[in-house]
This record gives sequence, structure tokens and C-alpha cells, in this order.
Amino acid sequence: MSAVAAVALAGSGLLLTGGLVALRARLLGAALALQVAGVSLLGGAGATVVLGADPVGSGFSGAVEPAFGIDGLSGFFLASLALVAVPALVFAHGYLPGSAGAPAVAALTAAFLGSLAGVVVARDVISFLGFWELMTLVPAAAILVSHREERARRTVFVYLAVTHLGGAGVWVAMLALARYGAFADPGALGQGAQLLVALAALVGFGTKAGLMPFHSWLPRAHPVAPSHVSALMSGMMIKVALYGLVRVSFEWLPEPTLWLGLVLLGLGLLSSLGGVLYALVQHDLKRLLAFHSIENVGIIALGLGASLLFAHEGEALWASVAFAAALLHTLNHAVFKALLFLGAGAFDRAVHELDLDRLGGLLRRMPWTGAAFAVGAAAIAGLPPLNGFASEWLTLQTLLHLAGLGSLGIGVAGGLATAGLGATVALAVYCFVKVVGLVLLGPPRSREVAEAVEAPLSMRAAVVFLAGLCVLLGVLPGLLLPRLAGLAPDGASLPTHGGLELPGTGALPAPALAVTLILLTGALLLARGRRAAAPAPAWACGQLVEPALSWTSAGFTKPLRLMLEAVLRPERTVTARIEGGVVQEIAYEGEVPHLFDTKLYRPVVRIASAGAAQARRLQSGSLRAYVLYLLALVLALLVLVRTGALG
Amino acid sequence: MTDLVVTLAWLSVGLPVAAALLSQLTSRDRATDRIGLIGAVGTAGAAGALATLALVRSGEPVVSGVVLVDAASGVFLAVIAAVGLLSALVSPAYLDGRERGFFAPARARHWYWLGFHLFWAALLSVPIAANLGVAWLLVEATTAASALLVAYSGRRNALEAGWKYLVLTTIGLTVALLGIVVAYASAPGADGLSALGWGSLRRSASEMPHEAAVVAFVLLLAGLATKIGWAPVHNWLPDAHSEAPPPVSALLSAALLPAVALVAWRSKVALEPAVGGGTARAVFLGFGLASLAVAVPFLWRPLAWKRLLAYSSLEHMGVIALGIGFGHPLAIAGVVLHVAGHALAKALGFYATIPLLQFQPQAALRSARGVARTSPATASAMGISLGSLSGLPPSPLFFSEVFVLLGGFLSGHAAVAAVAAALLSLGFLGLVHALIESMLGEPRDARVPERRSSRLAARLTLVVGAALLALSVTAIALPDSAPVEALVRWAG
Amino acid sequence: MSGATAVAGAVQIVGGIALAPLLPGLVQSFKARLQGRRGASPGQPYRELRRLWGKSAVAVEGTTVLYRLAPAVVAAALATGVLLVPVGGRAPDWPVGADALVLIGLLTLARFTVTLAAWDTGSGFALMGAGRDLAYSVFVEGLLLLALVLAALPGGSTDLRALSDAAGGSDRWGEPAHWCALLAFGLVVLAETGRQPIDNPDTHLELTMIHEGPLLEYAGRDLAYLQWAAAARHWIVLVLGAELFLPHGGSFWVRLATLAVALPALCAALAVTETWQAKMRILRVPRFLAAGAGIALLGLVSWYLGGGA
Amino acid sequence: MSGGVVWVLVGLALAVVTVRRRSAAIALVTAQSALLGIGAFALTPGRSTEFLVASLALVAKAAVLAALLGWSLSGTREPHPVWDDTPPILRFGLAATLALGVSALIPSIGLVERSSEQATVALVAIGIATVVLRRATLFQALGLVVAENGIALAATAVEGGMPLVIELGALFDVIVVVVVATAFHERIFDELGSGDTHGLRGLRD
Repeated sequence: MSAVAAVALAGSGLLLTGGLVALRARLLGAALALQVAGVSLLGGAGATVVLGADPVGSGFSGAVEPAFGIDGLSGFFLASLALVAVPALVFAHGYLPGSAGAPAVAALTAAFLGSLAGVVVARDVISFLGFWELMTLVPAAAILVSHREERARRTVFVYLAVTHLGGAGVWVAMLALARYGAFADPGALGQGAQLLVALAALVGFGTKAGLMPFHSWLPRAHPVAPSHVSALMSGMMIKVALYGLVRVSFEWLPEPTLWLGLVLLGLGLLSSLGGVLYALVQHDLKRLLAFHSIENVGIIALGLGASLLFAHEGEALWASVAFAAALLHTLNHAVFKALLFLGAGAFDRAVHELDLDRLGGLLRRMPWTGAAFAVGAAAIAGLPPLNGFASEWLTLQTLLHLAGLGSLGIGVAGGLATAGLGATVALAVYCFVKVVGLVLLGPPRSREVAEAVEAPLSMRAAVVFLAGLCVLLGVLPGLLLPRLAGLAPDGASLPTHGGLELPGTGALPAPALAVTLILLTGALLLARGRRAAAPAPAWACGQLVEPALSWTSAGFTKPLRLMLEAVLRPERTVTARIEGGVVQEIAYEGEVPHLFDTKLYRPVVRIASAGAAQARRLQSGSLRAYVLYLLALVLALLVLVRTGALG
Repeated sequence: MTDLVVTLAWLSVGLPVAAALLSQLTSRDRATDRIGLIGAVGTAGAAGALATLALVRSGEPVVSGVVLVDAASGVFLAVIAAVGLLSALVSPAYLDGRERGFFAPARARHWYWLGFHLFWAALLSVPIAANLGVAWLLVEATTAASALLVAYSGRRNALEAGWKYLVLTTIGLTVALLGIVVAYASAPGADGLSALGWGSLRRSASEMPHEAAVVAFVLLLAGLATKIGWAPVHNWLPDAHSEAPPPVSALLSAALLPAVALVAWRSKVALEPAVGGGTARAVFLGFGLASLAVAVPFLWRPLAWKRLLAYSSLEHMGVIALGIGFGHPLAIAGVVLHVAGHALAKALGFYATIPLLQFQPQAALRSARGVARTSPATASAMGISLGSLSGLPPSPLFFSEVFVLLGGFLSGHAAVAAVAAALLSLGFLGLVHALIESMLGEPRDARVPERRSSRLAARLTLVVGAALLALSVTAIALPDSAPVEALVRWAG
Repeated sequence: MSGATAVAGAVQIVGGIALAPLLPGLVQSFKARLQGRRGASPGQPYRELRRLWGKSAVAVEGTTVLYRLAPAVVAAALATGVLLVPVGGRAPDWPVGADALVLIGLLTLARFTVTLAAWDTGSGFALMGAGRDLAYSVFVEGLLLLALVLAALPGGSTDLRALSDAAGGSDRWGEPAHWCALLAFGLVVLAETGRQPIDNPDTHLELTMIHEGPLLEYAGRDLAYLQWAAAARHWIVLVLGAELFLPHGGSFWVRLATLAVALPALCAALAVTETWQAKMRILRVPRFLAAGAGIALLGLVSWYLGGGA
Repeated sequence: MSGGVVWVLVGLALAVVTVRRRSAAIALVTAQSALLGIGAFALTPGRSTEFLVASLALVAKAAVLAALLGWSLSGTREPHPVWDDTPPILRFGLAATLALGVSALIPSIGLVERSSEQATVALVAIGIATVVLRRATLFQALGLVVAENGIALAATAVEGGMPLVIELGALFDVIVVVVVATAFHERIFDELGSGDTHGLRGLRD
């Protein structure tokens, strides 16, 4: 057995023990430490494979014997898992004590990490499906352990229902692949089978990844989970679903299919725009972040779709670049989304409140967490020189070149995707300006916030580490690019730079860019000097600035809400209390309903339950009816026999 | 060797009958219980030994007279013996907490043990019957024996359930008997009982006139379906399961249904040459899909605990039908695993109602709520049971369902298997909702659970949970184990 | 590095840093003429910058370090951006590269920072402007990228120098795609420079401010940075417009000369539009920009129907 | 068995669906069983001894059933017969059409004469129809017996007769079932005050 395999095994062993130890409440710290060690070993094993070590373990097989292995792709996801999980666990060390059912949650965290890793390294159908189901169930259990109230139960049910229904797609896809032995040679898949597998995989993995329109569970489930679990869900779970999608569409389908690429592009566009639009109109921080996960999954899907289309057109280089772009964004999103969720958790701990309109001014009171959170926000908004910009730049480049690929359909699709992604990025900027402004800046909007204190060391350390990762990945994305491009099927080999340098682009020399920006800013600050007059209140046409004048989340996004009224269909009610012709007080209620729920999911559910109610009349309680069923069955069978339909 | 097998066979049928009769002799309740329990242990021992023997020597089946012991009988015997033993062991706990009933209180226990052991004896003899006719007689006997047990509590609903059970299944079995007569009549040179022996039936089937054979087959299947509880003739099942005493419900759901399903399976194997593989398969797949589909809307409704389990039985019988229909080796392995796993999980679920009803009486009529908040032991029993029944890993039912579906794909029934997968996950919605609410919902009224009943629940959970885990562990090795290979060879 | 490239580099820096304020000045004076006023001289912006440089900055109560950093960051981002924009199709290989998307990223960074500063002050007017600016930017970015797609079609590269070269020559003018790109980019210029009909740079009524709004709380050198940044924004988009979409060609020197003519011309064009166009209602702007996007898409389609020459 | 006898059997079955009083129905069923037994007995010349035993058993069955049902009848006196929602003539019509339908539907199943094949399925169908059309518990029990008689008829019409074990076993099962049914009947009578299964519709979803 190779060293890598040994390390991986040791890691899983440590993870397991960490999970078991966690059940003893007193040993929480030790348990988390064990889990950290285990997951970092797993990640290390993965990283070594990504960095060029030979794949370990077996390849995929349709047999029932359990088989495991790590190849480049699995390695990449293992490594990303470790990068997210380690800070999440460190965070949990400060976060869990004092929350409901801490030991159980800690144990479940280990189980969750185990199942995530399991899906990625599984090489046979049964282990894959088994870990897949566990990956769905464990977070549900974690949520239920920490919240039991009606709303949480409802949420968990919706989560399990939607993901499990979609999960049927995964089952069908995997079982069909096994049936045709397509793991070994994809050529064995016939036309019809290809269609079946592709559609099933799209629905199955798409649901779990939160691609619109299968996303309905995501903004519900992620916010209620304990913060470090939400970080793992948003950071890794939906990515593991994408891992499955990548395997199917790039490895197990015979040749890159045009329609699949276009569909991925379309879903990606829908998810990125839809996700960020709905994120913009949220006012609960975690729910907002959840919608942003949908957006970023969309961006990744755009990269994957582009890669398929390039491959279909025979552009090996750009196909692998697009593939790398998708993977790079996967990693980046995992990092900054984990950072943001953990930050949100820290705020929640400090002020027991995540309504954007009740926070504010936390940068002063929680400088470390606040600063790290701001970095994460800037990263997810795609600002240079942070990691979000690097991967979004790469994705945009691929889409832009897709537009020039030479056939009308693909060209227009590429053009639309480019414009859409541009708008998405702008919307993300809009959204996170709002978030940072409302959470970190301005005056505190409630007493708890005014009295907030900085989070304990472990929580601070976690977010600061992740913020550092955001900067590092932003400044040196080029070190990863060739590796990731190499992971693509017939992946092209690219030279290694610090920045991203590709033919057909003006290059993104991230390190130089960062240095330049910093130097110039420094110089300008020096030139500005420290001269400043006495502080003055902000200008409000001469009147005093009162809290009543401060801007709300809804107020800031109002222009866009008005511009997109036709799409978002916001609902508002203004009630004025007038006495003697004088307006005494005005109450304003506004919300943006989630159209996918109101227009798609609820009707379906309503119809289904109505149909079920009708069907339940079969059990009418009358014995004679039942005997009649039997009679009818026998007669029907006899008729079938007589007509030769049967036998 | 053969003699040993035959002796064991007669023992495992004779012991419960003896116990049934002996338990009538004494007049004291405790003594009756003791006799019943001793008899149960003895029976389980004999049947278990027979089962192990059958599984070990699954290569060469033993046929002598009306006794047939092969791999299939081994599997089903083991299941029936295990469930029967557990049911017997929990019975006193149920009998103690019982109010007025069908029988005069003085003799109630005697009647119970009489019915229980006769029922069990009939059940144990079904899988080792070497003959279609005899098998039919025994199945019919189970009806007579269990109908009174279903109505045991004497409540109005119980009477209703018992009556429906009696009438429906008797009519069904009459149709099945007609099928047998047809088969016998159209079997060339049929003279005497031996003509209905599984082996000779299969041999003579190849010369049967096709149409008559098909008629015989569909009549037989339609009739047995009423007893197995395949949709659309399952309607007695939820009523009987929800009204019978928990130990009996467990026997009905975990032992009776699979046992009759085995008879159907054997008939398929026997008549296939005459009927044609396609037709036989189609009938089973039809029943399977119908059962899965019919179960879904009922699972979506907040049901009383036992009724919920009953409808999940409908669903799982559907899975078994599919597995038999697919006929692929993997699917057959799935069926074996499914029968065993379903039996254990379902039995645990039914036993859990004994403590449950003690501290949440209205759970007999409405869905259970928030059990975890009042009695963790009971909650763990119910949770493990329902979790396994909804096919969540690492329960054996997860593996068996993968096996069956994969077998379906491999045998080229991709469409059927895909639909089945969809229906299963639709049914899952109801089960998981019930799981969440019954564990964590707000309890309607929480009496304090007795320590005794929660001890019972805890012990059961431990035993059955361990057994389930063991099954899961063996799951992977199952498909190419000797018994399954023997089954595959037998099923052709 | 050839002499031409060296000159190009010099022009980039000198033009971007020193000449930038001249552009808004030019627009203003042209406008004054068109409106029949004498108006201020084109050099007016320089005077204002000198005045502001002498004044001391005002710190708003309760602001954080972000408020103080913002002007420097914005100016730095724009200064870096200036390095990316080639003149005469040439630019030395600055370490920051010459990629169009990087330039867009830098502009976004500037916008982000200004808006954060607005939040830091918590001033209503600043946020009002910022909100509108960001809402516009959603549509502007999309439009800008579409224009970029069209511009990149012939060259197949997003290197601004390559783009500029591809735009050279006369044959481009035979393609509808190029015209569509030109139109789309024209709208982008209006939006990015904050000109009518999208924004009114001369307004002194807080409620109507868009780009001016966030600057409201600043004074002294901070404001000087921000105003210079606004001017640099003019420089970047106008030079880009000239380089990518206006006719040019021949040797570097000819193209440099063309640029020298084109810039005042563009300023004049801005002045003209500002004069005959009234400011639009906020809610009509997106439709306006969306129409531009539609045109750009038509251009894309026409390009492929035209055989993707 | 001669065609005439066979069709008499069917006629008796139809009468059971139709008549209003329980006692009459019981008498009819007894008559039917007895006739069946005698008919079988008439066939014994030239058949095996097994067949003889079987036919005797059939006769015995008739007697036992008569006794059982009569006894339970006396145990449960009802003020007025259970009202049925379908009028007698309609019941007769439905049962008859059903009988005709199935006997037309059934292919040749290898009995000695076609008539007994058709009569068999007709009897089974009418038995089931009785359960569907009659609400009284006792009538439903009688339906079971009628259907069982149909099978018995088929058994007599099989070349060389059914194996004795099956015959006797089936008879035994029928009797046990009827015993259990009567037990239920009495309990239900106590519970509801009448043998009307219409009251047994509490279990539904």
C-alpha cells in the first residue's frame, strides 16, 4: 500500500475516533483536535495526488464490492475539504460550547466530514450512494439536534424531501452507468442511455448542488444549521454534488455532448443571476449568504458548461482552462463562503441577531472578525486582487472566448453568458457593499450591537486564517492553474506563473497588480498627510443625523427593486394612521416573495397532495368495495389472458 | 442427514402445536405464559437449527414426502423463527397491559397462546412444504388461526379488522385454489398429491396447455396476492396490522407476508416453463409497481404508528415482488436481504408500540409525537425501525434496495427500476416526516413511561439493532454467498 | 523597448495623470459655448484640484479607517487602470498587464470602495447616490462586456493592444457588428463618465446626485483624489473609445495624432449630447441600456450570419 | 356430473344472493352442498375409493355446516332482516350477468365437461358476488361457502379427481373458517346489535 493511501487511511481513522470521542462532553477539545488532524491528513493525501503523485486505490467499477481510491479530481476535492474543514473545526471549538447538544453536533460534524470525503473517494456504486445518502442526512440530524422547534423541523423536512427526490436522479444515473459498465468504457452507453444518465445526473446532482430551479431547499436549510455546519454545507457539500456532475459529464459520458453543455450554461446563468438577485433582497444575513451559494454554483456551472462546449468544438486548451476555472472557483467559493458563514456565526454569538437592519458598526467592536469578514465580502464580490476576482476573471475569459468560437448558437450563448456573468458580478458588488455597510459600518442599530465584544481566540483565528487564504489564492492563483487544467480530460499543459497568463488574454499578473495597488495607495496616503479638521457630523441638509434617518437594507436596494419590478414582483403595504387629517404614523411592510416557491413548488405540492387525497379513497373502509377490487383484478387478468395481452 | 432434516422439520412444526395444546392444561396465567415461552424457545431452537442446516447445505435441497428443505426455506425459516421467538418473548408484556378482550378474561391468555402457537406452526411449515396443495392448505390455516388473534383486543375496530381479514383472504385463497385445480387438471398424467409437488409441477409444466397454465398462474397469483398484501387487494392489511396485538402484527407483517410471497415465488418457478418467463415476470413487476404506487399517498398522511408500519409493509412487499420479478442474481440477493432486514426492522417497530401506547395511548389512533422527549428508549426503537424501513444507510434495507434496483437495471428493466426508485423516494417523504415528528414533535400528552416498558424497549433496540448492523455488514458478501447462489440456480 | 513604445508609455502616464482633468474641463467649456455662455476655461479642474489640495480634510463623526483609506484606494485603482490603457495601440509591458477585464475589475474596485465609504459616513444622500450608481452598474457591466465581446471577435484576444490593433484599418467599418459595438460602448461612456442623459455632473441638488453623492462628505485632499479619479475615469473610457472603436490605422505616430484629435472630438460629442439631451428618469435608464445590449446582441448575430469574417 | 345437476347448483347459488331471510339462505346452501355431495356420490362407480371418501366428506360437510349455521342463527335473533341497498331482483340480475360473463370468459381448463368448468367459475363468481351484494355477516360467510362449493364441483370434475388430502384439507379449512366466521358473527352481533357489516366501516384513510 502506497504512503498516500496509508496517510489517507490514518486520516479517516483519526476522523472516526474524533467523532466517537466527541460523544464525551468533557473531551470536546480533544475530539475536535483529532478531527482536525484526521481531515488534514486526508487533505494532505489529496493534495499530494493533485501535485503529481500517482493515483492510489482502485478505479471506478460497477461491482458491488466496496472500492476506494484517490485520483487527481478526488484529491482536489479532498484538499479543498481540508482547507475549509480545519478552520471550521477550530471555529467550532469556540462556538460549540454553550450551544444545544454540543457533543452530538461535534460527533455529527465528524460524520459529515467522513461522508463528504467518502463520496469523493468512493469507487463503487454502493459506497458512493451510501455516503451520498449519509451526506444528506447528517446535516439534517445536526440541525435537529440544535433546533427542535416547528420551523426547524419543517425546514429539515423540506430539505430532506427535495434533496431525496432529486437524489433519485443520482441513484438512477449511477445504477444505469453500472448497468452499462460505463465506468470502465463510456462507449458502452447507447444514445438513449446517455440521455437517461445525463438527465438523471443533472436533476440529481443539480438538486444537491442547489442549481436553480432545484434549489428550493438550500436557502432554507443552510441558515438554520449550526454555523460551522452551514460553512461546510455551503462550502463543501454542494461542491461534492458538483464533483458528481463533473464525473458524469466529463468522464462517464462518451463524448462531450453539445446539449448538455448548453443546458449547463443555461442553468448556470439562471442560478447565478437568480441567486444573486434574491440574495440582494434578503435581510437575514445567513439566508443572504445561502442565496449567494446558489449564485456561485451557477458561476461554476458556467465554467463547466463552457468546458464541455470547448471540448465539443475540439478546443482542448480552452476546454481545460474552463475546467480549471470551474475548479478554481469551487475552491475559492469554498474558502470565502466558509469565511462569511463563520463570521456570521461569530456575529450571531456576539449579538444574537442576524437581521441586517439591526446590526451595524461591528467593525469597531469586533475588529478582527469584522476585518476578516470584510475581506471575505470583497472576495465574493470579485474585487482584485482577491481570489474571487481571479476565478471570475478566468471564467469570464472562457465565456468571452466561447462567444468567438465560430458557430452562431454557441457564440450567442457565450455572449449572453458573458453579459450575464458581468451583471452577476455587479450585483454581487451591490449586495456585499450593502452587507458590509449594514453589518460592519455606520452606527450600531441596537443595544446588543453597541455592547458586542470580540469573539474568542479560536473563532477569530479561523476567520483570519480564511481571510489570509482569500488573499493568498487571489495573489498567486497561477500556481494552481496548470494543476487544475491538467485534471481536465485530455487536459492541456500550461506554464506555471504567479498570475494567470493565457494566450488570447492580456494576462492577470495578480502579484504585480496587488503590489502596484498597495504601493500606489501607500504613496497616495503619504502624500495626503494627516492634516484633518475637527470631525463634523454627516451632511443632512443641516438637520441632525438621527438613527431614524439611517438607511435600511430595503432602502439601499430599492432602485434595483424598482428597475426589476417586472421580474421580482415585490409586495409592499403602507399603512398610515391619520387623525384629524394629520398623519400620525406610517407603517411600511415590504417583502420580495421567492417566485420559485410561490409559482413553482407550492402549486406542485398542492396538486400532489390533492391527488393523494383522491387516491386515499381506495381505502374506503367498506369490505364489499375491497372484494370488488379483487373481483375486478381477477376479471382484468382473465381478460388480459383471453386477449393474449398477457402470455 | 436427510432423516435429521426431516426430524427437525417435524419438530419445528410439532413443538409449537404441542405448546399450544399444553398451554391449555394449566389454569394459571403465569404458568400458561411460561409454557408458551418454553415452547417458543424450543420451537425457535429447532427451526433455527433446521434453517442453519438448510443454509449450510444449501447446495443439495432435501425432499422427502411433503417436506422440502432448500436454501429458500432456510432463509424464510430463519426469519419466521426469529420473529416468532421475539414476538413470544414480548407477548407477556403486552398481555399484562391488556384491557377487556374478545375472549372471557379467565381463558384469554390460553386462547392467545393457542392461537399464537398454531399460527406460528402454520407459518413455519409453509416454507418447508414440498407441495403446492399442501402449501395452500397451510396458508389457509394461517388465516383461520390468526383471524381470532387479530380481533384479540375485542375492540370494535379489531372485530372489523378481523372480519375483513377473514373474508378477504378466504375469498382470495378460494380463487387461488381454483388456480390450483386448473393447474392440476391441465397437468398431463396428474394422479395424486405428488403431481402438485414443486418439482414434478415444474417437470410437467412444459407439457401443460399454454392458455390453461396462464389462467392457473394468474388465478393463483391473484389469490395469493390478497394474502401477501399486494395492491390492489391489500386492503385488509393496514386494518389487521393496526388492530392486532403488537406481537401478532409483527408476525403478520414480518413472517406471514414473506412466507406467502415465497409460495408465490415457488409457483412462479414451477409454472414458468408453461407460462413463459415474460408473462410471469410481468405479473410480479405489475404487482410490485402497483404496491409501491398505492403505498405512497397513504404514507403521505399523518398515520397512527402501527398503520404507518402497515403501509410501509405494503411498500416493502412491492420491493420484494420487484426483486422476484427482475430475477437477476443481484436482485435475488436483494430479496433475501430485504426479507430479513424488513422483518427485523418491522418487528422492532411493532414491539415499540407496547411501551408507546402505555405512555401515549392516543398513538393508537393518531400519529405519535415527540417520543424522544418523553422516552428515549422507545424513541430509539422507533427511530431505528423507521430509519431502516425508509432505506437509509447503513440499514440493510438500503443495501437490499440498491441490490434490487441495480438488479433491475442489469436485467434490462431500466424503466421499471427507474420508476421504482422514484416511487421509493416519494414514499420516503412520508416516512421521514413521520420520523421527524414522532421523534421531536410536541407530544400531545406525556404520561410518565414505566421503567419496565422502557427497559423492554431498550433491550429490544439493542438486540435488533445489533442484528440489523450484522446484516448490513454481511450485505456486501451476500450476492456471491452459497445460499444465494443456490437460490439463483433454483430460480433459474 | 522601441522608442515608440517608450513614448506610448510616457503618454500613458503623463496623459493619464496630468491631462485627464483637462477632459472634463473641455466638456464643460464646450457645453458652455453650446449654451451660449462664456463658461470657465478648460483648465478649471486644475484650479479646483489646487484649491482642494490646500484645504484640510474633514473627518465625519463615527467613521472608521475605511473612510480615510477610500480616496487613496480609489485613486490608486484608477492610476493602475491608466497603465492598462494603450495609446496609439502601444503600451510598454507594464507588470500589471494590459487586459480589458482587469481594467473592469479595477473600475469595480473603485466603485466598491467609494460606496463603502458612503456607508461608513452613513449619510443619506451619499447612500442614495451610491445605491443608484450600483443599480446602474449592473446594466452597464453587462453592456460593457457585450461591447467587449464584439470588439474581441476579430482579434480573439482581450489584450487591449490587440483589441486596438484589430480595430484598425478600414475593413472593420463594413461590418454591422462594429457599428453595434460602437453604439453600445457609447452608452457605456455616458454611464461611466456620469453624463446626461444618465447623470448630471453639474447638479448641486443632493437628491439628484448619483456619482457626486458619495463624494458629498469629502473635502480637501481626499476630495482632490476623488475628483482626479473621476477625471481619470473620463480619460480611460474616452481613450478606450478612441482606440477600440474610432477609425485609426497606419503607424504608431499617425495613430497617436489621431488620438490627439479624437479626444477633444469625443469631449465635444459628450458636450453636444449633454446639451440636447435632458436627464432621464432613473427608471428609464435601465431600458435605455438594455436597448444597447439588444443592439450589441444583434451585432453578435450579424457577425456570425456574416460568416464570422 | 350431469349438466342438469350442475345448473341446479348454480341456480341455488343465485337464489342465495337473492333471498331475504338468513334461514332460507342457509337452507339453500345446505341443499347445494348436499346435492353436490350426492352428485359426487353418484359418480363414484368407476372411480377410485379416494373419490368415494371425498364425496362422503362432501355430504358430511353439508350436515356440519347446516348444524353450525343453524346454531349460530338461533344464537343471534335479529328483530328484522338486515336491509340491503340493492333490491333482490337487481341482485339476481347482477349475479347472473357476472356468472355468465366469467363462464364466457374462462377458457378450457381441462375439466371433463365444459359445463362443469363454466359452472365452477360461475359458482365462485356468485359466491364473491354474494359477499359484495349482501351486508349481513352471515350472508358473507355463506358466500364463502358457495365459492368453496364451486371448487368442490371442479374437484369432482377433474380427471381422476383431486388428491384426497387436498379435498379433505380444503373441507376442513372451510369448516374451520366457518366456525371462526360464526364466532365473529356472534361477537359482531353483540357489538352492533345486528349482523350488518355496514356498521363495520370505522377503519379507513
